[in-house]
Amino acid sequence: MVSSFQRYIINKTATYIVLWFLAAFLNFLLPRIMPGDPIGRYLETLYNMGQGTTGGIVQVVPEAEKLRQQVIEQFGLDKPPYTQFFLWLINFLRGDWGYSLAFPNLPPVIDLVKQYLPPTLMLLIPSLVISWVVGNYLGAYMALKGGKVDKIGLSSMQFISLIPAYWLIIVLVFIFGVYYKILPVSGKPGYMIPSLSFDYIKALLYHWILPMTTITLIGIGGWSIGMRAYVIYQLNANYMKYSKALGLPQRVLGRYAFRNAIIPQFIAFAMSFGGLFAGNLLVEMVYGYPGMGSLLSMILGRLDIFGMQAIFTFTATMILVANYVADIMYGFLDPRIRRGITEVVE
Amino acid sequence: MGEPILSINNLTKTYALGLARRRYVKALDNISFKINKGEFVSLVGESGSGKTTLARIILRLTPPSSGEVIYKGKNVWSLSDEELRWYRKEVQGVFQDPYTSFNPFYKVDRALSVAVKKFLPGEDEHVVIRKVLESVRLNPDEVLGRYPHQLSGGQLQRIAIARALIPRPELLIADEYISMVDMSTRVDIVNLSRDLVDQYKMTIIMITHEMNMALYATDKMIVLFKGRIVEYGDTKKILKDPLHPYTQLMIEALPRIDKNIERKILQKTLDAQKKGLTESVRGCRFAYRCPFATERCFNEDPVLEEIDKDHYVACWLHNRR
Amino acid sequence: MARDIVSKAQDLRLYYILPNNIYVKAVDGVNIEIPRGGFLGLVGESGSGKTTLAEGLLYLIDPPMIKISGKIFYIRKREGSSTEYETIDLETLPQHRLDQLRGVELSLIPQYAMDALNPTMKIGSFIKDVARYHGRDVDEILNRALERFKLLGLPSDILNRYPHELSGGMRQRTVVGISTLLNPKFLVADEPVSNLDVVQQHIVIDFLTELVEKKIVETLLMVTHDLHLILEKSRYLLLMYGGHIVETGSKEEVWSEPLHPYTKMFLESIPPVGSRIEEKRIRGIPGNPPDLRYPPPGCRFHPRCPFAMDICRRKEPPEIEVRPGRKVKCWLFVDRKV
Amino acid sequence: MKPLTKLIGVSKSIRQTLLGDLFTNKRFVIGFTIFLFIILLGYVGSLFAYPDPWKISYYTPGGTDRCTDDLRYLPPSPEHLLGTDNNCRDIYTWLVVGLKNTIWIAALAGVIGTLIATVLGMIAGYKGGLLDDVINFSANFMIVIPMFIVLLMIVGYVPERLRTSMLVAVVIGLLSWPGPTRVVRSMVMQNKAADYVDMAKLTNFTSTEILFKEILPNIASYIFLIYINSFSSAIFTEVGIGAIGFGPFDAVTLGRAFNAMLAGGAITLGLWWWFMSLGLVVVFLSYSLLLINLGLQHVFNPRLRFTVYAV
Repeated sequence: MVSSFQRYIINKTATYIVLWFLAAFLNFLLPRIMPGDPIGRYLETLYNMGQGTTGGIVQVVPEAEKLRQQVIEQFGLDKPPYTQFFLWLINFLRGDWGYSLAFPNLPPVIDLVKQYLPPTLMLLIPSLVISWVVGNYLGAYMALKGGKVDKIGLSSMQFISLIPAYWLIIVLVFIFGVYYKILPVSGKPGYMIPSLSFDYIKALLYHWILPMTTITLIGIGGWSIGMRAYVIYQLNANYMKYSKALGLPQRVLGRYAFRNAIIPQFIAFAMSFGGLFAGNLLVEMVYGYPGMGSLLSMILGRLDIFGMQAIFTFTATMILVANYVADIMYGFLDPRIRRGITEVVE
Repeated sequence: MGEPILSINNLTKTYALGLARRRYVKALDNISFKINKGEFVSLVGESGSGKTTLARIILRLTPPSSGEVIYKGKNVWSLSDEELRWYRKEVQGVFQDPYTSFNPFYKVDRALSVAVKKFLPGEDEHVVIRKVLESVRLNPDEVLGRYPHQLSGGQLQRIAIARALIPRPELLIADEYISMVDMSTRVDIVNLSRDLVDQYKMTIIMITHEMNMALYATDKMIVLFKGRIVEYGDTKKILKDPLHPYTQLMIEALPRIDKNIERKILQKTLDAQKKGLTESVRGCRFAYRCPFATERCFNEDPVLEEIDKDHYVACWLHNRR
Repeated sequence: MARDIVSKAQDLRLYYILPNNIYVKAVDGVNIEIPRGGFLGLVGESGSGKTTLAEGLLYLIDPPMIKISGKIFYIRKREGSSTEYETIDLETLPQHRLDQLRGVELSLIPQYAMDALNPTMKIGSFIKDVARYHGRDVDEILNRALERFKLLGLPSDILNRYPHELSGGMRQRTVVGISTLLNPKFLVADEPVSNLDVVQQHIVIDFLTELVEKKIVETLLMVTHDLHLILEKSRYLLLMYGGHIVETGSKEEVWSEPLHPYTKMFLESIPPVGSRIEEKRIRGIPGNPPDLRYPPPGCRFHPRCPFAMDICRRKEPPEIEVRPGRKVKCWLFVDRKV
Repeated sequence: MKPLTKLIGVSKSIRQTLLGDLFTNKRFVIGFTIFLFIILLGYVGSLFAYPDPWKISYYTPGGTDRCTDDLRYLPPSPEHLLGTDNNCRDIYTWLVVGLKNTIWIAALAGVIGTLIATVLGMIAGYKGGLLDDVINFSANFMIVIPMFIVLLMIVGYVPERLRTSMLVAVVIGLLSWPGPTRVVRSMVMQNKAADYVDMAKLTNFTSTEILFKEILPNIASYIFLIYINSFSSAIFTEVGIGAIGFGPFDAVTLGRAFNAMLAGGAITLGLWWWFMSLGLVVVFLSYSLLLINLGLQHVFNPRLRFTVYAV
């Protein structure tokens, strides 16, 4: 007999696998049902490149014709749709994500992701952690303090959280880059080739400060509003009134409230990854920071169908994994799930 | 007496509980009884006895798992659309919470006028509404034109009864209709119900956890315990001589002014409780608390038996076979 | 004098403030003295303000409940003295001193007992916290808790359970146990048996009665809408109607000779066990309880009162002390005293 | 189980007091004022703008069609309230026309999203069963994947010439139902459990009558709140995808104006009036909508309105 918690985990695992299939299927389907047949266009471009007829715009790649054949074979583009889907899925899982049209040398998409993902993670993870910690602290502080602190704090946090990130970075760039000239006006670390060298990392860090500040600031706004609401909810709960009636001091009540309010915030931490990733894309695109956002903007600009498919599927995978982790974590944190809900009958 | 107006035959309702681990709970377990026209019947039970489920099944709001409800010879759960309209005219209900029984968006008038439109098309709304409000002893001018949150629980519950009376039903199911009304006005609603039975030959099933009110006003009494009927019969007989230990307990536990009242059964029940027995699956549901339980009670299910005229009990203590 | 009283409220007005700045006048000018010792009852119908008054006596006043006027006193034996009593004004008492009193000397079984427990804390951990912050020996208190929980018919592994692993009735009894754990001198029990079945009701009432009889709890004020529930055990009653205390007195006095028309009619509105409608028709109180947002002027009961006089409609009646401890708030008794 | 609380007392009709309460609610009044101001900026402001945002510099005598360096990057002046851009176009015109179009797109997207959410939520909440499971599962799926990425995907795959403002509005609307659907669903479920629904059944009401005549009026105010929310987030979304060049192709919108600003090099040239005006309009528009929403929430919330205390 499986415990209810095990059942919870199995349930969630199954759900997320289904969700992943759905996301992958959507990604497979969309380009194929869109008007204008992007895949045809993709192959056509490759064909043209093989023929060397596109001339001045795209550099002619001799092996493009070979590549075209390879793509048709690899993705079974001459086979029926369902075979195509499974072939595509298997290829995706194996890391064969096709070749990107967005770059003249037609690199494999997976190599691009390997190159552009680390700078993005370098932005996302620290900003997520910092804004989560600071935001929760601020939110709890506002809620527990009440009065003016709460009123002013809440209004300003609401305001901050409503600033579009892609605009805030413009303002920050103007202040620190254009006016004071202490930070770079664009996210591109010069003409350096992305590598693991010390110089490159130093340059990257220098260009990392502004986007990092932007998404962290806005993140703090969101987290603190959420935490404040949760803490206030807890403070108004009946168990809080009862604990107070039993003479437990204010600091203990605050601790109870914080402990119960932080559980949903833990979950939200992992779940926010997707939204943050999306918001971050815009910041990167606007600032030109060499992360997934910039990559995506190049790929979208060139209508690089395989690039899009792969990156969207990869992003969806990352987000689903984050949410899956969050759900499992929730199960561990909340005793109502960990120990199972049992209807106790006397 | 003749043909009963309502008969319940082997009614069972099972609920599945829990998402992760399914458990099945029998809210009603093989219930059968008959009700004659013009009787004021009380269905008494504590929370978890299944009394509200029973009310909802009779009112055709919750489907039963098995068994049947026969009203005037027709199976209530297999009525045609037209028969259902007839059934709604004949059988009406009043619910527990007067505050949620009315749509907060509308004035209370609407509940009444809609009922007139649906059930008595062509009749003068105003006349019907005023008459029916007067019959539940409300001053129409005091309640009409008001929103539900502007009225007291007692007033709302009377309007709910008035609404139920509009189609001139034969059977009224009153599900815990006094439990949320102020203490000092409960008895008036029970009195009103008694008068409806006496004056209009209506049949009323009053579902309640208040033994006291049931003993005070009703003709017949059905005592439920954990989805089963434990005792059923003439209220006066039950008041004078309750047979089932659970009924005895319920009556004995009623609060009295007398300080030194002896509560033998209750005391014994409390002692029995300390033994920490668990509920029997095969036998009598009350056995684990019963001060008189024998081994048989735990192993064999007692059946409802007529001990006296109009007095049934399901208990091995009274088994004559 | 002070030794006979455990708690006192003077001109107490506790209102709830609604968002549109309308007040619900839940307790509106209450002067009471709660006698020391024994099982007392505070009786009123729903909407009479009894819960508000009960929480007010423990100074559990949190928004949206606000105190408009009045003082709340707790009277206790001066420490280290056997004869002297001190009167503590709970309002001026610093928060930490108030916290020290709560749970230890003043305690509450709340009306919301069903969900009064922290959902993410085991019962045992919560009890440990309560013991620790009142400077008690944790193990001793845990052992005592186990004993008491057993009396209340709760399972032995209860300390290791979370609230959601208990049924509603069990949670309610657990709260009864926790509220009385530090042997409070003055316990307010607000509808402690409202959601329990007959057997459980008696378990809880017997438990509380035993604590009072053994003098573990000196004074128990039980708040209830069901007069019958406490008629047997209580010695003294306070009756509330529409935000006022309308009558006080020993149970025998109130029962055999109710003074206030409301009390009289209220007692007569509940059918005694064994009475039948054919023999004697019991009548309820006509009319409706007052709306505490717009209470009627004068006596709150006058719209329903068969004896209402002109003055009742205009002026709030005074409190008449018929005998020591026997008070009634009604114009009918003004002459009797003078 | 008996609720411990009950409603106390009397007030005027809900609708009578609603408006009065709204206009004494500080947040609502401030929010509504800002919102009105911004709307006026779009609709009245565009009366003072040049008729065609694409044409250059109209104030030069005769109106040349050529963009010369002395007409580029002009600072604010009475003729060009916010100066001109790299293509000699009037920035103020772009701002007010963009604002008008964005509001229109967001309003339409909001209607579509709210409508879908209302219909799906009502079906799921009232009917239950398999239909409910399917709707709920899809909503949860859509919530996990950020709407913005899906949107990028769709607009990325759509050929540019097909990317009209109508299409953008419809796509934003179609993608914004999941959250609101869950809200509507849970509200319908709450209302369905109330006794008045059973009462309606006993009065021979059909399911449709119950949904539309009994439940819908009670949740209408919340649906309105949902609409404001959807409207607000649609503005955010339009500006977001527009800023990176994936907004509508056929009209000037705020997003497009953002994109033009980025492409025009407003930041590096230090033309602060350019990016500040665009950003502040977006920020204050969303902030005003938030304030309106909070104010309405406060007034609509029955728990706050007829506050329910056990006294």
